[in-house]
Amino acid sequence: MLDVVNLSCQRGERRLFSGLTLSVASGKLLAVSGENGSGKTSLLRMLCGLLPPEQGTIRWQGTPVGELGESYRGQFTYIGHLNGLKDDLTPLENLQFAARLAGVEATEAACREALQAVGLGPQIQRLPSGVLSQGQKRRSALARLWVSMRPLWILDEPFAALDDAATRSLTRRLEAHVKGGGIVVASTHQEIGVAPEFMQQARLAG
Amino acid sequence: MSVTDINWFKYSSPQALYPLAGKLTPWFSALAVILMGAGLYIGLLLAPTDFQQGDSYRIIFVHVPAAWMSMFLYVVMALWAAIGLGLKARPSYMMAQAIAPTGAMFTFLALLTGSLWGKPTWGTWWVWDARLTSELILFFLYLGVMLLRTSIDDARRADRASAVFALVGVVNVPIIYFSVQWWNTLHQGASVSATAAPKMAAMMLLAMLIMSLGFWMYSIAVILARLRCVIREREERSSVAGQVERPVAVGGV
Amino acid sequence: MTQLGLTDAVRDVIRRDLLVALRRRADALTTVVFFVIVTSLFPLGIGPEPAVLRMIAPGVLWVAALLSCLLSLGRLFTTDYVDGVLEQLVLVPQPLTVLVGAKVAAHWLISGLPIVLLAPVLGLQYGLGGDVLGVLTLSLLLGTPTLSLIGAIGAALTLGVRGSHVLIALLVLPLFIPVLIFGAGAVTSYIAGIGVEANLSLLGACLMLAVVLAPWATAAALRIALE
Amino acid sequence: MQWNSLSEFLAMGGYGFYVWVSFGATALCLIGEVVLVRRRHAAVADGDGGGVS
Repeated sequence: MLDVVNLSCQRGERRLFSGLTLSVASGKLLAVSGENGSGKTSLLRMLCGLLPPEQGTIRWQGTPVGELGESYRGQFTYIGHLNGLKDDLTPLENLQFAARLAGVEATEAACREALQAVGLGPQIQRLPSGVLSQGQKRRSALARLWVSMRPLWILDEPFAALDDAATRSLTRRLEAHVKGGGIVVASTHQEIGVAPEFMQQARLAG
Repeated sequence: MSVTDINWFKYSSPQALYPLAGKLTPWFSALAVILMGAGLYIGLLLAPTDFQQGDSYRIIFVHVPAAWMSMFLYVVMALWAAIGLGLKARPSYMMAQAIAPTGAMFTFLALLTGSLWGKPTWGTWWVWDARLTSELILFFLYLGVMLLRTSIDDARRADRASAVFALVGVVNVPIIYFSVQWWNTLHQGASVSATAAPKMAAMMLLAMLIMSLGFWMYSIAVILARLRCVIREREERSSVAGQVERPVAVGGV
Repeated sequence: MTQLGLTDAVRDVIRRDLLVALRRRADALTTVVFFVIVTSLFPLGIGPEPAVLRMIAPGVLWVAALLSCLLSLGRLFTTDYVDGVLEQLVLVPQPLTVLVGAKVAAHWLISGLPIVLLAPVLGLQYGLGGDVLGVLTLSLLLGTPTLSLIGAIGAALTLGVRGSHVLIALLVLPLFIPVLIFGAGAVTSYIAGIGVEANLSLLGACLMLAVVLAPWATAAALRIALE
Repeated sequence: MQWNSLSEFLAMGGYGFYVWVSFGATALCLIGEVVLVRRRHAAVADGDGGGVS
């Protein structure tokens, strides 16, 4: 259960949104839409604590995240605009480091499987990430969701730069996560093909 | 009226601070003029000639107060920076921002007059004495705080980054001072001992104290005036950028 | 799948940075080559007089080490900042100060340790004797981690800032002064026969203080930079 | 009064140059700072007459 109460965001001298209140129940996917610059990214960064809110509170399972501190960071997986990949490491190495730093000892087999699931085959897994295309890099970053054990996923434009196959694969993964009682908060420009009963919408008006 | 009736947070918003600073500035300016006038009168006209250094010692009537102010203002700036970081209070960052240029100016003056005092006293413009060297480092630290602020566009980030650096500096200045003193003992003979301060006659001490007070009042006046500029500049930037309250529509399914 | 603790996270942060440095050897080599060139230039500029060279050696080697450290600081957080790895690091459910300590440790292993190991060789160019070289190496071993720790604060503060290369020098070099004085002082006083314990103890004290305070300031600066 | 004549005062026992440059530079810096702050204030206040809302 993720609650946002009366949240305000000011970036630089601009007020992006104020008085934002919403609630996402377990087993739901919240799709955040809105124009460029309406504060989607800022909202997601606030949800994961990268950006302290100007006003308002964010609660995880009823407790304000400020009080949860470090343990809250163990509750979610965040994939932002940036892929968080080192160009000099292979997708496999990147995924293994990311999983281990998230506190999970993911085996090499599990990581290979995750990369395979996003359509990065054994050959690509051996290349340095720097030579991959934008779409491949994005998929390589999203592979973290296949090894993530966290209940809350915060995803910034997860479908950007993905082809149809990868979009379908990601949609299935998201649906499986919410069906299992997880929560997804994703900013997006397009429709998400998850079954409507799992969906919640929020629109940041520009 | 009991103490609890006073709302101490009344002046914690820039809107309330602005007129307050405006009201206080003339008083501190007047005090500064009177005290500096008196200090100059006593220091230049009444105080006796020092039997060791002759009249060159009179430089300390500006040098010592400038040096004191430079260090004092750095500590005050760091204090405001710490309050800003601790309480997330915008006005204290503004205070820190307003203090820095005046502190840097006094540091520069302390270096310049110290050098002008050193030439007739030690026969050289510069000695690597712990106090002068620390003053030089202090000057660099002030420049660092100011340049870090101006190179960051986002006001919030600029406030907090320069506050962190100001605090790092305040921890380091005593260590630097100690290390340079240590260095001086290692390289004996390479420098002149700077502790040969003249034995102060009461009149000299009085002049120095009054000048210090005058500099202090001057600093408060000019810092408050600059604080007003800072408040206005920030207000203007936010109004130009369009501080529009955007309505938010949230629909659940 | 087992849960991993803080020591695992620290080891992984260091391992990842070392692996990246290994794949990108040119970066780490630049720092070392810079150190070698700077120290080799001084005798050419000053003249081959052995007594003079012996006298300036501690200062020159230490200043060169300090500048090499400064040169390598730009890489400490910048690439992680650009590719988003830093963002992920901040979100790791472990204390950021400790993870920052791990980043700094990796930085020291990549750009500090090679200098410590090279210094005695370069000291030979200045006609320093065996025991003096030992003191020099020891002083660098104690001092260069402090440089990395202090430098990390400057690197974090100037992250993504206009003209950060020049700014970082202005912020960090004044803070390096005590380390320079105690480090070069240890060698100088050994040559002068005064004894090195005091200087080395002070270098150690600086290191302790930096270990306690610098990661904390760096972590704060990183959070500010990522907002 | 310490001095017998104006020229003696200005000479400062032979240290006139050092003393007057010190005091002059200080005066220049303080006055200069005040002028700069006033200009800054004028530049900000320009355009809108009112105070801070």
